[in-house]
Amino acid sequence: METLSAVEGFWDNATALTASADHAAYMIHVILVALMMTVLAPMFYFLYKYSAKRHPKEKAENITHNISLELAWTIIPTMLMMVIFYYGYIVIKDNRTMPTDAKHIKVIGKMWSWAYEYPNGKKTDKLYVPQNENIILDMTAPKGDVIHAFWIPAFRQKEDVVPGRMTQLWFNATRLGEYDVECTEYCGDRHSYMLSKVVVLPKDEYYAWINSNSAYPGGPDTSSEPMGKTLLTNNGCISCHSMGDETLVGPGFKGIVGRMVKTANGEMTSDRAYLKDAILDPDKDIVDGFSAGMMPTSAGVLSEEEVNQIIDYLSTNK
Amino acid sequence: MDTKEFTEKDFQEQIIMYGKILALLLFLTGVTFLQPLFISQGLEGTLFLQLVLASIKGFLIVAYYMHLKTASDVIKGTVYFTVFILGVLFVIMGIDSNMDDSVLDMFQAVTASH
Amino acid sequence: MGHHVDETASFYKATHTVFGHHESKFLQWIFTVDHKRIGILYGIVMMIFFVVALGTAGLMRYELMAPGADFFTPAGFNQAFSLHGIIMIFLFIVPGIPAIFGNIIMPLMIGAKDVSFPRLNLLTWWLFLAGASIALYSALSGTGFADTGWTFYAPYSIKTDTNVVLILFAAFLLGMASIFTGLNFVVTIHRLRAPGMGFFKMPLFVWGIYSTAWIQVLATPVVGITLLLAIFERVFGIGIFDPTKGGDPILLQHLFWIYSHPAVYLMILPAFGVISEIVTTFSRREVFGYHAIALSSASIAGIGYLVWGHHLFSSGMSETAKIIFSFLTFFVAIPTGIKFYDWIATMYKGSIVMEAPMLLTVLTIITFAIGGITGVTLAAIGFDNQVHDTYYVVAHFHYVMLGGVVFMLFAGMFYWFPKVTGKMYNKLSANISIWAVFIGINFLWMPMFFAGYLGMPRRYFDYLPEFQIYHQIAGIGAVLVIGSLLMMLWNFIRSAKNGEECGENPWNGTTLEWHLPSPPPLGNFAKTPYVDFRPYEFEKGEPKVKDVYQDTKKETK
Amino acid sequence: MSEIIYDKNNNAHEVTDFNDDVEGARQGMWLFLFTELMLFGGIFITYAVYFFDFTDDFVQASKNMNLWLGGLNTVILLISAGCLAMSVVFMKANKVLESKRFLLATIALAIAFIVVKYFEWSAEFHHGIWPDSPTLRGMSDGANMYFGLYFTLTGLHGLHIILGIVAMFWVLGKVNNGEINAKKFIVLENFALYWDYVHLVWVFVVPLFYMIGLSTGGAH
Repeated sequence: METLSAVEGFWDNATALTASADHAAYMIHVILVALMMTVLAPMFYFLYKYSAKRHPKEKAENITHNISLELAWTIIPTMLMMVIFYYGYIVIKDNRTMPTDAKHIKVIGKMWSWAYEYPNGKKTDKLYVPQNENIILDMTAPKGDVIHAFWIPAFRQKEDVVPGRMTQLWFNATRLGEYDVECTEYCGDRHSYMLSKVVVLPKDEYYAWINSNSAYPGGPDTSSEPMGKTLLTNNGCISCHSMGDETLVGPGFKGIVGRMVKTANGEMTSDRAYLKDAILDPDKDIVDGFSAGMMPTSAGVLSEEEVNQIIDYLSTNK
Repeated sequence: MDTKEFTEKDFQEQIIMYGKILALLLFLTGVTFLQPLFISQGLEGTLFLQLVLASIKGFLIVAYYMHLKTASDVIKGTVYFTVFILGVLFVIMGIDSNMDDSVLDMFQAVTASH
Repeated sequence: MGHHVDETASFYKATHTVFGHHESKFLQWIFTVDHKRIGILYGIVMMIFFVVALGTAGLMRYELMAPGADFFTPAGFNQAFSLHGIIMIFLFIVPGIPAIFGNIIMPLMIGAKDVSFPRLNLLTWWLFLAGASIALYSALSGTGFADTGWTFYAPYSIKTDTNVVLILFAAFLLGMASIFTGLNFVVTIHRLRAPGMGFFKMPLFVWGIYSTAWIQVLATPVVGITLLLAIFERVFGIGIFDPTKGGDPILLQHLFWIYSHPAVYLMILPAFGVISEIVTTFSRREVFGYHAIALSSASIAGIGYLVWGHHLFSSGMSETAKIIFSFLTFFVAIPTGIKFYDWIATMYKGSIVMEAPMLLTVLTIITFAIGGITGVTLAAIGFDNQVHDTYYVVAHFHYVMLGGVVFMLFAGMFYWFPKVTGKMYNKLSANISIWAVFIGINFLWMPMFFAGYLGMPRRYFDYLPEFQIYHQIAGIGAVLVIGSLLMMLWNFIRSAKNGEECGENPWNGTTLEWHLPSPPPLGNFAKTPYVDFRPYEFEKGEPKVKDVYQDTKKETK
Repeated sequence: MSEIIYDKNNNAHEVTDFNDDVEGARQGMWLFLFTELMLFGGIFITYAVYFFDFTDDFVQASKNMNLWLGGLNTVILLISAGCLAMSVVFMKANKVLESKRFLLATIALAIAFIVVKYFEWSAEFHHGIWPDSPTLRGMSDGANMYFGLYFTLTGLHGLHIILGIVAMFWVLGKVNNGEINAKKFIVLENFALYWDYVHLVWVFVVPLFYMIGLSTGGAH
């Protein structure tokens, strides 16, 4: 598979299962291309041999049956289909048999960002995992959100993230590096930007980081950083809102506290109360030019205190 | 058109037949609404008895009111086929509903922490 | 109908309408109850929408030539792919071959004078037109065309503020049209076959239409109720698919695919029927394995009901259900394979003539085989886990849909064009466009198989730069495909006016429609033939039974 | 009338004329009912899935149903189907006047059904229960599903009744101008099939929506 590794991290040893998944994919295609050739090769031959030029119509023969041939092309493909089913089965069996000794990490997919929560409560916007360890992702979307799908191409792993349900997938990353995470279930305007990374770290580095105060491995100690900033990053807010004044999906954050906004209910001040509503009940007073349903509610995701911290931080962003 | 002549005798027979079926259906409707009073059962029992009653009524309606009994084989086949297909859809959906998030499910049984 | 209409004149000159006789040619067309005219009406409306959807696809390919925004906004792109999908599926491919050739050719093939319910047939066309108009209207009004994709997955379809209700309603009307078409055809095939024509003397195209009609009747209502529930969800908030009220969005996917998976067989079975006709006629010998082909159509239709779950392999469905659905899915491949082998065996020791319909059919066998085998790979759950919802799937179903259904629709147009118009298309132009579209389809979608496996998800407005090369190759293919399809359409339009007269049977076909004059008269058969022969009886490369129509005509005079 | 053709051995064969094909019309109607069955079948499948998920909630929610009105409607529909059957039999026997009376009785009962349904829904609206109402949203998830399905199913069923009433007036017109008569009654017969089908759906609605609430299950 080396030749295909033009795409970042597409290796056959990225996890414990990728080699067998690729092997199964390869075998399935070999069988099927061979099967296809049993149709196409005779067809090309007959088209040549029995074309009207070489085989005038007086010579045409009516052959309507041949029981043994017909049995052969029923039974042999059936058996081959079962072989392919078997290859599909073993891969899915490995993929879906959750190991019992795994670390669980929560994945929350919402419009249009991924958030990860570790057992000790730490939150990040990239998924950091230790090398050579079984990881189970417990994935869900907020109830008011839509369906997403979590895909790591390099790990050959994909599962939908459904609001109100929990789905799982597991892997054991064997190769250090950064791999792409993509959303594959169509989820709206920024579907194609709902990207993230999974970063495989050496075990000791991972454990050193997870118990530290830094937001990301090798990063500065963020215990002194405003909590609001961390919250904005880790909850994926800044994938739709810029810290400047440009509009991505939602309005930019620069000077957002205290400015006047036009809504369907008239002009109002974007004060603390307004912003709190905007976070917890986003469709209430939408600023003209933006549409309802774009921003998921953070009710139940952020606590009262966290909302206040965010607004505190935003008011420093003049 | 039906080649047979519709005689006065046929007419009398059919009136009596429809009358009988109507009476039977009324009786079954009575049973439907009174069932919980005299065979008071749990949910399973009620549901089962109610669906059996509904099926009997359904059978009577289809067989006599909709005269399936005298319809052509094509029409009979159509009806059996529909019921069969609908049954299959119920069974498949049932399998998925039943297995989903359950220890009965094939590989999930291994998940301890679910 | 009262008024006198000349029943022996070609159906272009005479017609029955629902309201007696009209002077106006236009009213004569839009109120006609003649199955051939209705088929042509369908054809015209569909081709207009086909060109719209083709153009949309072209714009999307243009957008994707380079990463970043070039032409569309993300919202515009999402509406574009939804429009492309909804028009192609609901307005073109699903009704396509049945509504056009099922209407025009099927009654001719079984020796009937019309379908069983001609007025219902006209009403169906009006329903279709109404659905099509609402779909078009929704694109031009209010918040614009739905951006849900053609699958309408909840909860996104509940949340988005585009015109989803209109398009759901349009799809519902189109579904009704489809149901009535199917109902009409089932009854027609049961009741109106000419005396002597048993089920196993029907041409294979009729078998394809028959299986299709059953799927239309059986499966479409389920999507009808799904669309209704989704409409109620948006208008009244009943909550069935809304997780905030306890509803299950996956249920919509189940109900949707209970219809929409059989619907893909609904699309392909009539196309298989056309292949059987063309391969046999141009091999100038009897078809190999008639019963096997006929019954495999029926069994594909049957098995097709039990496999919808393979669209939900990664949706969090139970593992047991996944395994069952995967296992069952493989069994669709068997009857499909049997058909392929039978067609190839039909070429054996024939005397093959490479006219445009045959050329396109042969190339279709190649493209459909590619689409077919990649479809089988998707049934293997472990592999599907990687490529589900990626360009691999996009490539697979376009190979099947364009390289199967649409190619065969056009092959059918080449094949029956002389019958319907009495004229011959331009053969040189036909051959050039057929080769161009074949080369184009491979440029367009072959790279996507690789892009998909490597990590290119579908429905992406923007993509990682690694994938640009695949999109650029696809862009070249898109130009070829669009250009050559338009060239084919232009060929038909021009040849209908100035093509050469072709006589009643230019291909030496054996089925009943070739015994009629081209174009056929209003009542089809002046005297119904007695069918005591099998559909494809050739003797030394020539049709064995000739001029049934002429014989019967002489008797009546 | 119909065309007769002869095969090689001079045996006569009748050609089916699509204009006058009673058996074809019957098959068409059955196929249509078939599609209707699949349509309602979709809702019943949905019902089954949610009943499985929220059994107790469904039983509790069902206790809100008004059994008297439901029972009344069951009887009304049952008798109306009987009347229509009689109408067909009388038509076959060429007793047009009686046939017409029974048809009118069916129309009256159908309208009565709609009136009762109106009162039933009004009562529920009065209790604050309608799709997406604040009261309903405050209730359990299962209750939301139950009432969502209840309003969808009975609404769709009611729509079928209303369309049926419209169609019955049309049929009545055809009886009046003699297009439906003792020799040609397939339209009336097919309509009776439709009406029996509408009745059939109701037969299954009653246990699933009205009667489960009477069981002792789901009390916790």
